[in-house]
Parts: sequence; structure tokens; C-alpha cells
Amino acid sequence: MKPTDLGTYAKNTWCPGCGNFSILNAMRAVLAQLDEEGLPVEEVVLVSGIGCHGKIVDYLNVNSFYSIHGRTLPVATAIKLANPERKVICFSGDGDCLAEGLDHLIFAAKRNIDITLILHDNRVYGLTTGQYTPTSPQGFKGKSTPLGSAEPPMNPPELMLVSGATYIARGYTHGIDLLQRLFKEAILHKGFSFVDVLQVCMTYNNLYESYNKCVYEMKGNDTSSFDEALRLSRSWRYDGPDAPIPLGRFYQVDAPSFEEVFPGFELVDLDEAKREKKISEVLERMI
Amino acid sequence: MKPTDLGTYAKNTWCPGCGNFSILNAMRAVLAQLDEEGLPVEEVVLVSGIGCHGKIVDYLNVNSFYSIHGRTLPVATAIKLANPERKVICFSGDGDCLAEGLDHLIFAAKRNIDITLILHDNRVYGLTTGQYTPTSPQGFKGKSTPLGSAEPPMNPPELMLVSGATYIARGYTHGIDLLQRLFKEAILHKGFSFVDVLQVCMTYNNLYESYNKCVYEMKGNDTSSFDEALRLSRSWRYDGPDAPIPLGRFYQVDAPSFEEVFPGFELVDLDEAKREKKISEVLERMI
Amino acid sequence: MEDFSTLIGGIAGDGINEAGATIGRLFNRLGYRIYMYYDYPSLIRGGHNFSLIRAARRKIGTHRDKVDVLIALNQETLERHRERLKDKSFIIYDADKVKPLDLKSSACGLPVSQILKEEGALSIMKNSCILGGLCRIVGIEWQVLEDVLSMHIPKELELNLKVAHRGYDSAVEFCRIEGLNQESLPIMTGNQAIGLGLIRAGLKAYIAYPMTPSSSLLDFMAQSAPGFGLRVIHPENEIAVMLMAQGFAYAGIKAAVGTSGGGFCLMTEGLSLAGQAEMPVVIMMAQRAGPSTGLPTYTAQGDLHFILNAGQGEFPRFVVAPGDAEEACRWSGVALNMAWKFQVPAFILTDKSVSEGLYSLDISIAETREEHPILWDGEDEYHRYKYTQTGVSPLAYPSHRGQAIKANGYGHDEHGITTEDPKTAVAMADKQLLKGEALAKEMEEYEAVAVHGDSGSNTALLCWGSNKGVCIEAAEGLGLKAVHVVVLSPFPAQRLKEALKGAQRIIAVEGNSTAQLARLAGLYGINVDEKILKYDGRPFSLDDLISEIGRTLA
Amino acid sequence: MEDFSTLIGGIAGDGINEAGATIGRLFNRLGYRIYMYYDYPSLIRGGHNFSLIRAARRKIGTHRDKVDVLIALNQETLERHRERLKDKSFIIYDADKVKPLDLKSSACGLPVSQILKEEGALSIMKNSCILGGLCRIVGIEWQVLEDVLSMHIPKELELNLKVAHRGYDSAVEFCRIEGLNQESLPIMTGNQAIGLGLIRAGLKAYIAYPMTPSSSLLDFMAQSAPGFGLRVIHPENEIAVMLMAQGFAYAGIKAAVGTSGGGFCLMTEGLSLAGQAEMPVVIMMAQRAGPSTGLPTYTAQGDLHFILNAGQGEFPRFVVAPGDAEEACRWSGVALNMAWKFQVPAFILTDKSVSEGLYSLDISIAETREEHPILWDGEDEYHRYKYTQTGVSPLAYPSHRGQAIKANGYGHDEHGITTEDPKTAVAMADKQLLKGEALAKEMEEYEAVAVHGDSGSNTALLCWGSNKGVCIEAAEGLGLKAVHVVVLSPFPAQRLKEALKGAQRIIAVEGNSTAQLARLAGLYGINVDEKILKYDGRPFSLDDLISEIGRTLA
Ligand SMILES: Cc1ncc(C[n+]2csc(CCOP(=O)(O)OP(=O)(O)O)c2C)c(N)n1
Ligand SMILES: Cc1ncc(C[n+]2csc(CCOP(=O)(O)OP(=O)(O)O)c2C)c(N)n1
Ligand code: SF4
Ligand code: SF4
Ligand SMILES: [Mg+2]
Ligand SMILES: [Mg+2]
Repeated sequence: MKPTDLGTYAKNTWCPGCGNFSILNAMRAVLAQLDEEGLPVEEVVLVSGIGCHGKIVDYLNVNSFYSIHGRTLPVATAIKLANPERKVICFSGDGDCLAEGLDHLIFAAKRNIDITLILHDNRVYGLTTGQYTPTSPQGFKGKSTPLGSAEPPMNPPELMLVSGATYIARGYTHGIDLLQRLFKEAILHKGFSFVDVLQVCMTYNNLYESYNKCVYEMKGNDTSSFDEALRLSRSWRYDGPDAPIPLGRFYQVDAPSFEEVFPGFELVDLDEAKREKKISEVLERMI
Repeated sequence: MKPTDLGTYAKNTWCPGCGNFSILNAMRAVLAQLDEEGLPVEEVVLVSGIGCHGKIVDYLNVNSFYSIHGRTLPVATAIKLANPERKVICFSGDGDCLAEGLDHLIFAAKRNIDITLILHDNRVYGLTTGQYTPTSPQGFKGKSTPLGSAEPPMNPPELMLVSGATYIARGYTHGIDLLQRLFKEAILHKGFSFVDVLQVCMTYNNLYESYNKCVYEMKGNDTSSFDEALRLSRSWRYDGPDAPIPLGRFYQVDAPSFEEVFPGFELVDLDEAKREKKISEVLERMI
Repeated sequence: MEDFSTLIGGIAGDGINEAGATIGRLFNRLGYRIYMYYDYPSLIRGGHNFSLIRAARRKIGTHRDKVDVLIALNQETLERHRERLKDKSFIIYDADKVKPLDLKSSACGLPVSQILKEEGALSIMKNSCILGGLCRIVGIEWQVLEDVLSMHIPKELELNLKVAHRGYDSAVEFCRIEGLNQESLPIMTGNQAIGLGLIRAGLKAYIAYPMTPSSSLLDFMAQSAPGFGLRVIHPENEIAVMLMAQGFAYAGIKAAVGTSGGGFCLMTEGLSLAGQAEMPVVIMMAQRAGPSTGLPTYTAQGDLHFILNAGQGEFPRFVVAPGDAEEACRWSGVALNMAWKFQVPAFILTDKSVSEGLYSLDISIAETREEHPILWDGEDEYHRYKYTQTGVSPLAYPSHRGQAIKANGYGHDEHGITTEDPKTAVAMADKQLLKGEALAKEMEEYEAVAVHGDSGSNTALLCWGSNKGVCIEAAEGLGLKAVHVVVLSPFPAQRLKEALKGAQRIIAVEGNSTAQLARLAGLYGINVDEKILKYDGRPFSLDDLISEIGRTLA
Repeated sequence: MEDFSTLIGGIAGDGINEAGATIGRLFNRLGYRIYMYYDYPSLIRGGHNFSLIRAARRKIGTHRDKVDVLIALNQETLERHRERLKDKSFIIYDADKVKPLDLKSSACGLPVSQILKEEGALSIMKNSCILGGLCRIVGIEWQVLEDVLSMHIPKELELNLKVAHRGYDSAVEFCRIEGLNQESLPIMTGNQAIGLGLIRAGLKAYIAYPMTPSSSLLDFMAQSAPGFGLRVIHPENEIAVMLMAQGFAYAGIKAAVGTSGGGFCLMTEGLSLAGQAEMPVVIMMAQRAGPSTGLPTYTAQGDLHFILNAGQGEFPRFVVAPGDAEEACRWSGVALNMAWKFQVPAFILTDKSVSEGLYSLDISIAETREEHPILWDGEDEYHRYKYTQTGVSPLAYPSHRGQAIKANGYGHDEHGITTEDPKTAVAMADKQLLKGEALAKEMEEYEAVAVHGDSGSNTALLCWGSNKGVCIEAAEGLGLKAVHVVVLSPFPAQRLKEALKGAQRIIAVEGNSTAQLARLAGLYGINVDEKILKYDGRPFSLDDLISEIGRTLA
């Protein structure tokens, strides 16, 4: 399977130069490669939120559920629990996932459910034309905060770390090799995988220049160490533009995943006769 | 003012022995004392969620808004922004605040808005008669999880620490002196104060015995150190019942609070004539 | 005596609900049909709880004001309910806690505490003691009680039996309840009946965040999960609940959710998604007295129009409001079938009365079998939203090599790819209309409106949901017609008109302050003449309704 | 020429909305009244956007299919809209990008890129160039354009003017738009008008999470915040939005929120809280094509019954659906006043057409002054929910020494303390009914239904919201009556009946697939004979509607 086999007839409507193209291309390549390597693409289900990022599912000829703003994870959770064989990948925005749907994100991490979440972290609401998000730096002048936002930013990798995610990484949309590597690792990781992608929004928050100056790839860090992961994830906290920004894998540990523990018993699929018999037993006990 | 002056005619409907009585008594004492010390009680506004905890506002003859499940903080935020002079105190449950309303909790911490949140953390849904909550240990056998819950617990103080809360402490409902001290500190702290109270639910999750064995009061810890606060808050993570459980203040730092930064300009209160004049100016520019 | 009412009252924590159920089971064993109303405030210990258990030859679904036996576990019970005593009522009380009032009724104080102490029994076992006394007093044989306790007491059965026997021995016979020559039926709450109905129709997942009066369905499902292979999830909030249901639906797993008003609010966005993405999902929505938190443990019928119109945009939905456990069981299965047949949201709309009321259930009537949705034939390329004559597109679930199954909450084309093209938008809206019509057509086969009482009467009571039982009995007693609307959407206007034929005076009986069914019927030119509305959170008793009807007709 | 239509089209990112507004302003300066429809898909760069600007002597609120001038910034515009050309239309295009079609229309290609290059101007300045050309072609004096640009171009005015002049010089006059002897009015979107209406009536806080087509109200409020002393908050989600509004209300700060369908879903639980706790809150709810995400940038009138019934339980609400900017401005003020006078939620129900459409606004008509709520007199003990004859309890806000001001979403007594007592529950529900009646009574003073067109005609168009403009013009053109329902709750049944008096044929004109207003009117015995429904996300043009009416009446 070639990456191009995974395209659709949908017209791509991202802005020229948008970082989402890198995510799309990297994902397409990874899925095609995984298909070759024995993870058939029909076993993959994509779930997207609403925002520019969400459009990605239209561009991938893969099973998908185009959900609503902030709600990728509960949909994905059920798809995974319906059949733990599926590989479920969520595409979410920073407004989508860190504002509207933050609750679900933390619970997905807490449960360590085997889902991969790709955060298209452009630090702005793209599709609603430019408001601050939870990862915008304090003072961000967006449409809803023309005088600058009053809130300091959130640090998603750090938050994920204390919440229980077992794979945490950061990529950047200028750097498709790393993206591919991280996507593949994340998908293959058993447990909740969180990939924060510094996705540049050309139109409302063009940070190419500042990112290009600041990003560096972590090498040799101990990804099994909570403390080291914490230190590295706190070394840049989405505030100042000119601090070094670590890319790569922060953390990866092995831990029981939710779908392994849930529901706590062997799932049976009763045929109608067996079901009826069991129902009669229940009714008996109600006399 | 005596604490008893703060009572109401509402009949108390908590179970005998419920930890909520300690919280009520401690809060009553603290508010009465603060009133004497120059924080008039009418400047205080209480906001509660829904759960056993929520009933506390009925028992305090203080301004209050009995809100809905999970939603104390947005109500409280607006009350604070309406008039930053007010002291706003939220009473919230672990289901209320960590499941239904988790998003608001993290944003309140992120904003560091000057609100005090008392978490009645009985690690069970009391009022709906005994289901697991985000702080119940994995394997908790509640009504919705008769075979044991599949999720590991959340660690609220740790989560608050990385989210930006500037005052974080833990109390226990057997230990009213400490509770009073923490409540007072929290209320007087400028910024978001989070007090996790190990509130024993007699009926659905009676942990008195295990708590009595395990709790200890932190002494001499450096509450200005993020690292130390993190270490201490991670030293017990709501899982095993027999680890030492630190009580007291984990963290307190000084940082700009939301209502100081917001809205970014001096609020004016225009009289009608001035307002009309400004409206005319706006209209002029629309021709 | 073929209509016998018993009230047992005490504080929360006394186990009044279970004690009431046990009393129901005793009568059940004698061949009676049962209805029980359980009244409790929103607190865990203390306050005042009571169960009103009525037993009769015929199936019933309402309580009477007066009682034949009043069982008081505390003084408050006696005082609150003294008005319920008739000349020949009998009072049973815990002699160590209750000072008998100077009433004309016969009474028996059982030395409960003493017995418990002597037997070394726990306080909660006082119910066994009292029930022992009750059996003796009303002439129910010891063996019946022993059978019931043996079946339903999970722990320390021996001790309970001992205590019960002591109670039995301490009392004397006052009357003798005759056994009826009828078989015993299962007795269960409306929520349990819903659970069974859904399971029987093929449910595979149940997701809920606890909320009175829906929580007992979650309990039931969680308990039933291992036996029936159900995935039962209690996630972080109701938004997640509703979205998880859609993930399951997408994957081909039949799922239902349960909630009450405030929780349902949080599901409305997901509901609209189900509409657009055509995801089958069943919503058990148990009404309670609102607005907002309202009276969480009390009943109401205040959310009908909200349910009918919830979610932005236009899409068909199925709404059924069962009137008792039997209907709850049967129609829950229908709801699940309709959801999947037409790929629409389907509501089981109950209230606290139906959800938590206890009823006798005849399973042969309540039976609904699983129906299977239309599946993709595997030919050609799969299109999740293929246009068809009925508007219903064949389903496929992952995984199929070479096929991408694309669900979409955005405006989309047949394949499920987003489009904002005006023609496609119209075609998809027309598809929704078609599905609505097909669903309405299907419903013509179902008895969506039921006529009871004197069908020739020119006065008709018009009701829905939990008021079924009380309206039937009142109508029968007064020689009126009672028309019960079971399906609320698609609205069975034709059937309703036929049911009301000949009625010159229509009286709406509802548990709300604005007569919501009357409003709905008005849309179809059916105009109600009078309204009897109750909105204090309590269900009508038969006596309430009869006297209200008297006032209305006077 | 007193009815002149111009279309300008290009890709997203070309600034088509602003260019259209500028064209509107040009005509405005000549004394014309303006209406502009802006059409764009949900994307940021690319695709196809167009603005249709219509100028006429009288106030208008709809567009025509045909245009007098077609301005094409790209080839697609020319191709998509060629059908709109009349014999005498004129085409203006960017000669470097567009290959003129072989059409009979007169056309002028401007060497835009060349001009920009020569002047060293940015690409976005092409609009100035084109507008320069337009002015010359339709005979608008240079000075008018210079005035408009000077007022509205924030950056690089000089360069823009230069470029515009080059465009002006490159074109030749084709016709001459005569100035009208009317003053110029402010032109603004419905959302801006709402913002002004609310501010004028005393708004002090606006809270919203962005969502098309409500977001531009958030923009406007954020910009207006410093000048008017507004607290403008964009919080984590819509749940927070709605709850914050209640915190402000409790504190005595007049607040409004804004959203669209999906976001509104998340507010319904808070809405019900506002009902129970009697918190005044204004909700600007801008409809778009649903269900679910639907067509986010396109219009619909699909949420009327959802809004009327949202939230569990029963409580009164005010709902107004303004039909244009003037009504939006006036009635938004009324909504705020009613919310506080009766302590109820008040809705401003718009759709994309009204919210984002551009209109001329005569402020003298749109004026609504702030009214003040009934405040506590400071005597005795304060009771937040005191029973009164109108059901409205006097308000007090913290702080008052010795008084606890207790708001409560639970069932409560007068003081605001929780109770589940049945009598109090009834009294509080009756209080809600009383408030509803008082609100309805108050509304009798307002022109909640407007009659336009030929009031003597026996055929009436029945419409609401954004279809006002198109119905008026169609009715006037065809000699019909047009009845526009402005207030939807409390429903002005009496006024509507009067308005429809004499109409033998009522035609509902709506932007949905199920005729929601017709359904609502049906509740009051007002039955519609025909329905003209449009649900492709696009508003009716005058020509659409006239031909539909023709078909209907044929
Ligand atoms: C409940 C709800 N609220 C608001 C919106 C409107 N909305 C659509 S996209 C979007 C913001 C998207 O921002 P982000 O998630 O960061 O995605 P991006 O466009 O930047 O990729 C919003 C608020 C919505 N669709 N649903
Ligand atoms: C939206 C919503 N969902 C569910 C409920 C039902 N409910 C009431 S109290 C409660 C649980 C309370 O648990 P917690 O917050 O831990 O409070 P506790 O009773 O333990 O003090 C729930 C789920 C509700 N009121 N609103
Ligand atoms: S607005 Fe930003 S995020 Fe959206 S498509 Fe354009 S560049 Fe990408
Ligand atoms: S149920 Fe638990 S938390 Fe609630 S009142 Fe009783 S003891 Fe307290
Ligand atoms: Mg973003
Ligand atoms: Mg709790």
C-alpha cells in the first residue's frame, strides 16, 4: 500500500503552508507503512474533533468518525472497548481538546486506554478565525482578547504526565521525519499515547520563525523516568517564545491499559436462546 | 460574631458521623473569626455544587449560590469578577469537581483566580448512594462497579500543582484544628486556593480507621518549592490504603491573580448620557 | 379483601424500600398483583421514607390514600400518616421506639429492639422482625415469609429467619388475607423492566452517569453485566456518556444510556450528532421534578417537549413513555429495535414513578424480540449515507478491507465526506424526513395509543406515562374512558383521534403545570377541555384523581 | 436606478466580506439603504466567497438573484455567477487572473497585479484597486470613495488610496448611480446591532465561546469592552459561559451570552438553573444549518422549538427573533429589560442571515432604553424568592450586613433554603406561572407581530426572523399581506390572529424543513395552508420567494 492509496476525493481546504499538511502526510505514510508491516489499515479507526484539524479525516480513506468539538475521546473510547483489536487514533485541536473537552483528555490518560491522540497544537482557534486557546501565551492578542489574554498557558505534556498517560511526545510540523517516528511509536504503544504537535497556523499564529529558532530534539533522555520527563516537559511551558523547545519522546512506560482491565469479566456473546434462558432465571429471582 | 450566629433554620440532613459536619463547623468558626478580624461575613459568597457536600450552604447564614453538579467554579469566577472585593468560597464534591466539572477546576487553577475551593473528598458519590469517583482506588466496588472499578485514581493536589493553583493543602475531617487553620489560610490567600479534605463518608466509604492509621501532618516542608510540593503530593496517590498520608499545606506561592489582570483595562461605569454619547461615536464610524 | 394497602415508614437508612418490596413479594406469593410507591427525600440517613404497597387481584399501577395496615418504625410515621387510617386499619409499630397514639385502630407493638438484642441481630434486621409480625397479623403463613426471605436475603439468612419468627410469634392474627388462585408474577421496578427489555432486544452496552431516578437502571445493568456480556460504563460525565454511545453504535454495538433532566441537557449536543451522523442510540430519560436540581427524588412529567425538540436542527426521533413495568419492558425493546432499524435516537421517557415504582410483570405480555438492522450487502463501494427509498442506509461496521466506513456529524455526502453543497444539504435533510415517515409508517403497526375503561363513555381521561394506572382505575370506577398515549413521537395522531372518538369532554391528567401532552395533542387539532395537573412531585393516588375528576365534572 | 445589486467574489482570504461592506458604504454615502448577504464556506483560505450588495431607496433586507455589476477576483466567480448577469450587467475583473467569458455583458478588466506591483502594494490592496474601478464604472465620484476608505482603512491608507486611484483611472464610466436625497445611515451586521442594543440597555458583561455565526458578536463586544466598561470573557467552554452569566446575574451585573446550536446544547442545563434560581440572563442564539455541526457558515431556522423548550422542567422565558439589524438593536434591549424585570432567561434568536447580514440602521427606530429591575427595599429580612402578586421577587445583591442572599437551583423556600415540601413546590411552580403571565401581560404593550404589504389582501405570508425582509418585498410586489412574528415567547397569539384577520390563505415561509413557526401557530388554532420551506443553508432571494409563491398560488 502506498500513502497515496489513502487519499480521498475531498478537496483539501487548509490554507497554503498550514502545518496540518505535515500531519496528514506523516500519518498517511505511517498508516501505509503499518499496513505493510501487518497492521491492516481497515483495523484503524480515526476520530476527529471540530476545527481545522478535524478536516483530516476527510482526507484519509480510512474508517473514521467526524465527531464534535472537544469530543474525540469518548467516541474513541467506546470504539476501542467495542473491539480492543482496533487501533484508534484521535485528531484533536488545542481548543477542542484542552478547552472544550479537557475533562475527557485527563480521563483518557487516567484510564490509560490504548488510544493515540494527536494534538494539532497551533495555539489558536483556527476555524473560528483566531482566538486565544489554552496554550496561547499570556497576553496573546486574539479576536476575543484584543488587549491580550489574561491567562497563562497550560502545559499539555506536563498535564498528561501527572494524569497517567504512558506515552508522551512532542513533534513539530517542520520536521516530518520526527513526526512519522513519533506517530508510529504512539500508535504501536499500548496505553494512552499523547503527541503534542506544534502545528503552525499560517494565518492566525505563524510561529515558524520562532519555533525554527528554538526547537531541538531530545537525545538520550531517560523516557522511563517520570522525573526526567517532568523536568523536560517543564523546561518550556508555552510562555516565552525564545526558550529552547524540546521535541521528541518525553515519556514511555508500560502499564495496564483500560481495555485490558475493563469490564472485569470475560465478555460473552449470548445467542438468543441462552439470553432467554438467563432472563428467565433473572425473572425467577424476582418472584 | 459567634459561629452559631451563622446557622440557619434548615434541618441538617447529613448522616450521623458524616465528615461534612467537621467542614461545616470549621468553616463556621473561621468565618465568624474573620468577621471579627475585619473581613465582614457579608463580603463572603459561598457557592456549592450538588452532592451531600452541597447542602452546606443551607446550613450557613451567608450569601450563597446553590449551583448545579460540577459547576461551582464558573459561577464563583463571575461573582469574583463582578466585584473583586468579595471573598468567594466553593464547596465541591469529588464527583462534582473531579468528574463532572474537572475542566473548570483546571482552568480556575490556570487563571489563579482568587477563589477558595474546598473539596469534600469522600472518594465516593454520596448523594447518589455509593458509586466510585475519580479519587476512589482502583478496584473500588461501588454500585456502578460491583466487580471493582477499572480506573486508577486521580491525585488532585498534584493535578492542581501543575495546573497553576497557588495554594494547595490537604485536611482531614478528624482534625478540626488543622481544618480551621487551612481554611483560614486558603481564604486569605490571594489566588486560587485548593483544599483537599479527606472527608469521611460514614455510609458508603468509611475510611476513618485507615485514615487514622495513616495520616500525619507535614512539618517544616518548604511550601514555596514546586519540587517539594510535588514530591509530597505524590507520596500518597489515593491508591493503597496503608501508605502515610500527608496533611497540611503542600504549596503556597505568590503570583498575579486573574481578577488583577482581567479585563486588561480600568473598568468604568458609564452613566446613561455618557453611554449614549459613546454609542453615537460608534454609529458615526459605521457610516 | 382484594385490595389491600400497607404502608411502612421510617427514616432513610431503615431499608424502607426493601422492606416494602418484601411486603409486595409476600402478597405476590398469594397470587396478588402488586404496586408499590416509594417516597423518600434526597438524603441518606434520617428524614422520612415510606413505602406504600398495594395488592389487588387485577394488575394495578397506583396507590390509595388509605391503608389497611400501617407499619411505623418511628413516631413520625405514625404522626404523618394517621390520616390514612380507616376504621378497620391495623397499626404495627416498633414498641421500643413508638408511642402509640390514642387511635381507634387496632394496634400491635412488637418488642423489636428486645428481640434483636436477644438474638444478637443487627439493627437492620428489625425489618425481618416486623415482617414476621405483619404476616401473623394479616394471616400470611409462616412458610410464605420463609420462602421470600430465603430467596431475597443475601446475608445472614438464618439469623433473619430467627428474628422474623420471633416477630411472628409475638403477634396475633387480626385478619386473614386469602390467597388468590393466580400464579405469582415477577415483581420489579420500571427501571429493572427497562433493563430486561433492552437486554432481551440485544443490548450490548449501557453507559450512564448516576442520576436519580435513573441510577437504579445503572445498578441493574452493572449487576447484570457479567451474566449477559454487557459493557457497563460509568464515565466522567453525561457528555462522555452520550458520545460513548455513538462510538459503540458506530462499531455495531447496541448501546443505551440513562439519565434525568440535568444530565440529559448535557447530552443534547451528542443527541444532535446522533441525528446528523445517523447513529442509533437509546436514551432512557427518567423525569423528576424540575427545573434544575428541583426535587431530585420526586416525580414529574415536565420534560416532554424538551425531549421532543432537544438538539439543534431537525431529525426524526422515537419517543415512548411506558406507563408501568410491563410497558417499560416491551417498549424498551421496541425502542432499541426502532433506533437500529431507522438509525435514529430513541427515547424511553419515564419518570420517578415508573422508574422506581414496583409492579407485577407478566413477561408474556412484555415480550419484544431483537430485530436486526439493515446491513450492507458487501457489494461495490460502501457508502455510509447512501440514499434509499426509506432514507435508511445499510449499515456496515469496521473492519472491511478496502472500505472506509465514514461517520460524520458535519454536513456530508453519501460517502460521509464533508460537504456544504446546497443540493446535498437538501437531499440529506430530505433523507431525514424520509426516515421520519418510514418510522411513522412502521409505528402504525404498534398499539401506540391504548383505550381503557368504558370505551363508550363520552368523557375521556387523556394521559401518558406513569398516570396510566391511576387513570385506568379512576375511569373504571367512574365509568369513563381512559386514553393512554404510549408513543409520543412519531405522534400517533390518527390512533389518538380514533381512541377519542365519541368523547365530548376530554380531561388531560398530567404531572406538570402546563399540560404538555394537551399542548402536543393540540398541534394535531385535538383539544382538551379540562386539565387536572399535579406538580408537587408526588404521583396522583387513585383517591386524589377521583376527587379531582369529581370537582372537574361538577 | 433605485435597486442596484453588486456581487464581488473571490477566495477566502481575499477580504470579500470587507470589500462588500465597502461597496455598501459607497452606496450608503449616496443615500441608499443597504443589504448585504455574505456567502462563505467553513474554511480559512481558498474556496469561494462572495458578497451580494444591494442598494435601494427604501430599507431592504433581502438580495436579488440578478446583479447589475459582477466583480470577479477569480475565474471561479465568473463561472459560478454568470447566471446572475442581465443584459445590461457590467463585469469587472482582475485582468491578470481572470479570462473574460464570451458574454454579451460589458466588461472591464483591471490590470490589478500590475498596478499593485508598480505601487509596491500588498496583495490584499487589490480590493482598493477594484473598488476604484467600480466607482468610475458606476459613476460614483472619487471623493466618495476617498471618504469611505479614509474612514475604514486602518493601515496604509495612503497607499490604498493611491492604488484605488489607479483603479479609478484605469476604468471608464458605464453608468451613473444617482445620489438620493436621503441621509446616510450607519450600516452594520445584525450581531453588531445586538451588541449596541444590549450595551444601550445597560449590559455590563458578555461571555461567549466562539461559534459561527455568533462569534462576531464576541469580536464586537471584545472591541467595545474598554469604551463601555464591559467585562468580556471567553472561557473554557459553553457550560462555563452559561454558569458565569448566572454568577454575574447573582451579583447584579447585567450579562449576556452568545452561541449557536451545538454550544447552546451545552447551556441547557444552566438555562434550567436560571429558570429555577430565577437568574436573569440573555442568550443570543444564532442559528445555522444543523443538525450537529451541519453547515456551520450557512443559515437556518431550525432551532425554534428547541429554544422554546430547552432545559428540564417548566419556567417562563422570553424569545424574540429580530428580522434585521434595526429590530435586532431594539429588541435586544427589550430582551435585557425583560430578563431583569421578570428574572427569566431571555433569548435573542437570530440566524446566520441576520447575525452576519449587513443592514442600514436607523437608530431612532432601534432605540430601547435601560429599565431597572425591582429592588429590595431594605426593610425586614431579605427573601430572595419572596412570593408576590406578579411572582417577581425584589432583587438584592451582596453585600448587605445582616442579610444572606441565597440563590438556589434546588427546590427552595422563599428564603432560598432547600426544601422538598410538596406545598412549597406547588407554590414555587405557581410563582413561575405567575411570572409567565406577568411577562405576557407586559408584552401586550409591544408590537410583537408586524403586518406589512397589502394588509387587505386575503393571502398572507407568515414568517419570522430573517425572512422578514424578503417576505415584505415579495408581499409588496405581489399585493399580499406579510405577517412577521417578532416575539415567539410568550407567544402573541392574539396579535397574530388579528394580524391574520381576513387572510383566507396563509403561506408559511421558513428556513427549515418542518415549518416550525407554522407548528407553533397551530398550537393556538392558527392553521397554515401552504408552506414554502428552504433548507439548503442559503437564504431566500426575493426572486426565489416570488417564484415559489407563484408556484404555490398557481
Ligand atoms: C460546542 C461547540 N462550540 C464551539 C464550536 C465552534 N468551533 C468550531 S472550531 C472551533 C475552534 C477550533 O479551535 P481548535 O480546536 O484549536 O482547532 P483548530 O481550528 O485550531 O485546528 C470552535 C470553537 C463548535 N463547533 N462546537
Ligand atoms: C448533571 C448531573 N448529573 C448527575 C447528577 C446527579 N448527582 C447528584 S449528586 C451526585 C454525586 C455526588 O457525588 P460527589 O460530588 O462526590 O458529592 P458527595 O455526595 O459525595 O458529597 C450526582 C452524580 C446531577 N445532579 N447533575
Ligand atoms: S487557519 Fe491556520 S490551522 Fe486553519 S487551515 Fe489555515 S493555517 Fe491551518
Ligand atoms: S452519604 Fe456519606 S457524605 Fe453523604 S451525608 Fe451520609 S456520610 Fe455524609
Ligand atoms: Mg487550534
Ligand atoms: Mg463525594
